[in-house]
Amino acid sequence: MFYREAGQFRTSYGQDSQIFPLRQDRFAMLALLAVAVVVIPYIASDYWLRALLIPWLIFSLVALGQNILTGYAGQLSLGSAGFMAVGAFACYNFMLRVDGMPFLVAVVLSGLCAAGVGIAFGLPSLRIRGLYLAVATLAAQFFIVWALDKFGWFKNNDPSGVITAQPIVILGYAFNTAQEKYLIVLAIVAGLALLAKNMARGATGRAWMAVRDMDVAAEVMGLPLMRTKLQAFAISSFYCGVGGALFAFAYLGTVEPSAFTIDLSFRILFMIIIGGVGTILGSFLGAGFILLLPIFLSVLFHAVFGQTVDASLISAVELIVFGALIIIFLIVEPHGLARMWQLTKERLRLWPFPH
Amino acid sequence: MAGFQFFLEVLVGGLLSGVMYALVALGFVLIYKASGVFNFAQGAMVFFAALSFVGFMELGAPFWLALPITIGLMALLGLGIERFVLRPLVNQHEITLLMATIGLTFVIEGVAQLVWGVEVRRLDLGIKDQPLPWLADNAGLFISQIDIFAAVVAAILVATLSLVFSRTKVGRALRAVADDHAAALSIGIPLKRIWALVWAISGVVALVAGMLWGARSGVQFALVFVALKALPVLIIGGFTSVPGVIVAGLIVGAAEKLAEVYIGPSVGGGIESWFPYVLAILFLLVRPEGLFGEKIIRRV
Amino acid sequence: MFNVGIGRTLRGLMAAAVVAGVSLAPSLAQAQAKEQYFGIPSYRVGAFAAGGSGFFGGIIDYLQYVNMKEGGVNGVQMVWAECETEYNAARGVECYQRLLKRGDQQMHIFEPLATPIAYGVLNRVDDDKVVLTQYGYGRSDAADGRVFPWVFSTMTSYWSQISAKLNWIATKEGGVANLKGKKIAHLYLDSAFGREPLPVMRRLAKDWGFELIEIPVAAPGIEQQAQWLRVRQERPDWITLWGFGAGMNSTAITSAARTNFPREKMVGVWWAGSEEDVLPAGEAAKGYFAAANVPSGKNFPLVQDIEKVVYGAGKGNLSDPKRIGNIYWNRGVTAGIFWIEAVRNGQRIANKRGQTLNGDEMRAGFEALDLTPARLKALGIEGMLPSFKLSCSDHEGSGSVKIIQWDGAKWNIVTPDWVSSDRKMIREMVEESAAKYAVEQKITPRKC
Amino acid sequence: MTVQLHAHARAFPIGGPIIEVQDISMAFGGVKALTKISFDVRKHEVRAIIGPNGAGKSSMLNVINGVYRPQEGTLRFAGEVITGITPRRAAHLGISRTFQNIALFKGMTVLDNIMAGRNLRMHANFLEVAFRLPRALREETENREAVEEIIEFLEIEHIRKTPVGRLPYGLQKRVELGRAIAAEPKVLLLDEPMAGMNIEEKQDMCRFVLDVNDHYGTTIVLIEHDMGVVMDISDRVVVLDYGKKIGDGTPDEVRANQNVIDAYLGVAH
Repeated sequence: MFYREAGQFRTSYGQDSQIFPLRQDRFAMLALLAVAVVVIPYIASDYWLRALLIPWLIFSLVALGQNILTGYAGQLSLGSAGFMAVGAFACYNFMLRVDGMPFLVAVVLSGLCAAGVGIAFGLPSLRIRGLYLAVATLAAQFFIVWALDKFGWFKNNDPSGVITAQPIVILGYAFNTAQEKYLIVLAIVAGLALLAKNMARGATGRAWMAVRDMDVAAEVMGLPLMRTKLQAFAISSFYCGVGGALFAFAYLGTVEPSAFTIDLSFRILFMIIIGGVGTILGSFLGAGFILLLPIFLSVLFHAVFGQTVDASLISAVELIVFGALIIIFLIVEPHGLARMWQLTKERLRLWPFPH
Repeated sequence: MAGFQFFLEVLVGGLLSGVMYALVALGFVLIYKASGVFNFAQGAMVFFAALSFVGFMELGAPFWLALPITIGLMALLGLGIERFVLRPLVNQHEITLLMATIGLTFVIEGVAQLVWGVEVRRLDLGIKDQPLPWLADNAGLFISQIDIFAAVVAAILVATLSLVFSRTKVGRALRAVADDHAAALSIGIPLKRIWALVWAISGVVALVAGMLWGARSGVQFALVFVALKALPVLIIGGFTSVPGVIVAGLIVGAAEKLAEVYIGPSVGGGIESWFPYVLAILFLLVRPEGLFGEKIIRRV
Repeated sequence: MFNVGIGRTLRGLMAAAVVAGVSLAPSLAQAQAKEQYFGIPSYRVGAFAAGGSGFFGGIIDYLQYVNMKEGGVNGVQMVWAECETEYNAARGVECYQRLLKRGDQQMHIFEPLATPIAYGVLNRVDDDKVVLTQYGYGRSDAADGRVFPWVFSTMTSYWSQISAKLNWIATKEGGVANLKGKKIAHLYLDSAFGREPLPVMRRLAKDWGFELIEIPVAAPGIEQQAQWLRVRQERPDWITLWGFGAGMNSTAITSAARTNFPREKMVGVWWAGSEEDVLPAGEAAKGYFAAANVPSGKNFPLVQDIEKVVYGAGKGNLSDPKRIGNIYWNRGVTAGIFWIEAVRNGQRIANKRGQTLNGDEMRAGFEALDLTPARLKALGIEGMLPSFKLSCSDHEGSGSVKIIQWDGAKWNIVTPDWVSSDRKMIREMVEESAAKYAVEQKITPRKC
Repeated sequence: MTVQLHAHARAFPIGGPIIEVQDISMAFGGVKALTKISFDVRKHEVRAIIGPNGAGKSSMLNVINGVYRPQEGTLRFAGEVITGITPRRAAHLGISRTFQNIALFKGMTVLDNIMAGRNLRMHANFLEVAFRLPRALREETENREAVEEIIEFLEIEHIRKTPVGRLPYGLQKRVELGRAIAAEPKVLLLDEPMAGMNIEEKQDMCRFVLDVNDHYGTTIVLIEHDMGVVMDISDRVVVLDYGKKIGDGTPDEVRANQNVIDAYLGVAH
């Protein structure tokens, strides 16, 4: 009975174009943020922060990037992990080679590097579409990893060919503990998510979707196809790049290029498909699903069978169940978790009165 | 060794690897042609097929028995996938379908390792993976017997498939389906039956590819990665053309070997991982629909 | 099809239920007893599962053995929890965090047998007081305990291995002098792992005057036509194969056969020297050499005793007992030995006999690792491990390998004595590299 | 059907030519689609292009806004030669259009579709939009107001927030018209705006078209099959047949034109 929009009238177009037109939604969102900032750092264990929440936020950001490109602008890409790699290694080198480089600046710069690379690999999209484009973007995936792996300079010629992220210091304050890292990640992700939401519901997003839905018509209306597509590639890659930088600095700490495999790219694409194509919320839900489900299964099975069952058996079953759940999910709700959430809300609005 | 002769050997070697890629790509094409699904699970199917085959032989089944059993198994797998994964997803967006097949990959990999274990096995087809003596002695060319064998098998496979498509009733139906699902339905072609059939066939194709790859580099998980080798072949050949993938396979094989041998050393080598994809992009910029793919006509 | 899988699962689970009923009984009885907890980040699915299941199986079997044979270490029972990493950095980190604490118990040793995972946790272990062991992989410069207090490259690093391997090749050629003008090709997986030995090789190529040819193989390496054409072109005298995963290794060997390159001139890294790596190659693998940090085989008293005690009681971890005594499993057993020896030392040093150790005590125990010939004999592993001693500054210890050769059915040891590396040169390189790392990471090396 | 044609004096009296088509010819492969077509469109008038199927009507429109590029002939807009411009350039010049088979952005709401129609009037770049800087906000609100006017004018307030994909055909046509006029074009090209509509829908659409012409003085070039409609609402009519011009003039003149009767009307009725 509490989820009602009755009595809430939008009196100006400004109000109507708010992110959350419904008061309840606004409150819910603020409450959620408050919890995320104030409560979680204190109640969550190191395990939760380091192993679940931080990677979840980071991958939500990357999924967001993928969603901008694939969900909104309709360009199917499989290069996300590659762009993450660019971000990670760019950030490392900025911190390494520019002394006194502020961390946040380095992060932004590495995002820009990724954006540049993204534009380069986005060029084929001007001529290729659909699955062909998807396979073509694999070139980015493989080439980037190869190049980072091959040329020692990117890794400061570390004999083991890995980079070790420098400590995160902002305005003289070092972010060392899991809590601190979590908060910095949360801040960056929340900020970028807000920007993404603004673009998505603004003129920028309309241009993307126009190109996605009917590019000829879009052009006839004066929309620059090329610029819009490349812009989508750039922004998407920027998000992936920042995600990659955080992946290296706030999550793993030490990474090698081969950490950004094609498998990762696929999982990122999974995140938006499962979460909901062309929705901001979906990126978060999807990232959670794809990242946490296998962990949940593994914890569950080990809790149930412990050391009594051949662990190889458990691992195999985990894999099977994971794949099966994805398939079942795609069959049940091809529009993703975001749609499910939306439908539940619709029902809540009418509850308890059936229409 | 003489420059040209070496070049020749690189070329031939490349072409023969190309055949191996094409064999894997073939499975993709069949399914995409018939049902518009880009079946990423093909790689896993190759792995599963080979593994099951040696598995049955380990259980004591002789070659002549293990083969039909595995064929049946793969056909069944194909039918199962069509029935329980893709039919419920019919008319979904191509990305959704692609994703479903990737999910399928996990399932198949899991089942394979659950049923047959993770041990690496070897598969002996009785053909030596050694250079043809007389070629080596006379021409100084080192061409492995198994590569020749693979090429022959591939040729036979393609020939049979094209015969099936062009001569038989089913084949004509399939072509109709490939051209236009709705139309095919309207003239009373049993779409579902055709799909099921194609999935079964692609399962068998996977088995053939799996056995040849398995004989070369052992039956093991790494076989799932052969799918990656097939992707550039697919874009160049076009998702819908059987002759396309064969030609494209040869192109990719030859090109990547030549590149690795002649360009590779100057940039530190290992460029095989991405070179085919770059090649594919260049190709697409010229022919967005691939070598033999149907031209995409888009009207205002 | 799926039914087969499910069927097998069900049967597995039913069997498990029965086993559970049996095995729970004793563990309940010892609930009061002191326990030392270990976290085991294994990988039992995916491309490297064959190795993973063997190695971690070996560790678990040895822990089990210690519990059953002598009731643990001075009465302290070994207990452990397992977690599937799929050889994947992110999953590995999650496992590390998950395994780190269990109830009030703490994990003090982490052995992922995966370079990416080791790197993923490298800068966490200091805070968590976890000993990160890299059994024959990972950063070679971790051997410098002053810069890497919590990381161990026990007992032989990649750099030592390649050095030892080249020493052996030199002796085969009748002395270093004879290597002058010879060609040695390094056929490696095109990754950090594959390039790791190159610094050493380049240096020795200069010092000894042989020509080094570097031939990278793109992952996953199940197709090496181009690389072997280069081999044909260059006609090297020796090939050092630096591959990982049965896919690449067996393909390299079969490709050698395809190009008529003598297998007796190929020496593999130990990740290319297990049964899984050569079996798929069949006949082609006959005569192929590999370096081994631990040789395979059952003719070690300990191995036979484990088979008797643990597998005899049906508590073995390998689903297929035929794999007892193969390379990966033996490696696992010896890894387990390091752990247990560390526990013994720790209890002695901290004189907490019969009590659970904390992180610092465990590290102290590990740094006090001293496998004298006598001790090796006592453990029943003479010839399975080299005799070596760790210290605060030396986290590597041995730096020597055995060369083994595949006869088509099994690995045979061709160097009864351990082939040692150029310890001095390697140590110099280690300290140099570690110092660079220390500067980059603003670490002040501890005094030893 | 009857529609009051310009009952009152026109707010925007018909002026000089704004579009001049001169000897335009083009062919696809060997097939001639248009041969030496010449006609002009005057400011503020409603100009119809009629003709049997395959007469080249759509091709003509596509030439005018640059979707097709003619092999021969010249095209003038407000006196300036614009032969072979790009569609985008055409849009910037103020040429807007609808399509024979609806080309709406199916995934977007009615509101967003029409908003998208005004993209040329929104200059904020993506950063301004992302950070909601004043210009972006101002443009959003201003244009939103204009769009709401159009929505009201087309009587589609109730479906404002509905994704167009879910709308019935007739309404979609209406939304597409809305998107086209949202750009406040000088010239509006309508490709069979009433195809496949029932009588009422057609009447509505006629009204909208005429109102657009009246209120905004938009010059309208429309292709239509329904002779009744054409004759009722258009000031002048061009008749094409097999890519050739066979008639040009006021509805009455065209009705009287023998070629037209033979080639077209005779067939039609």
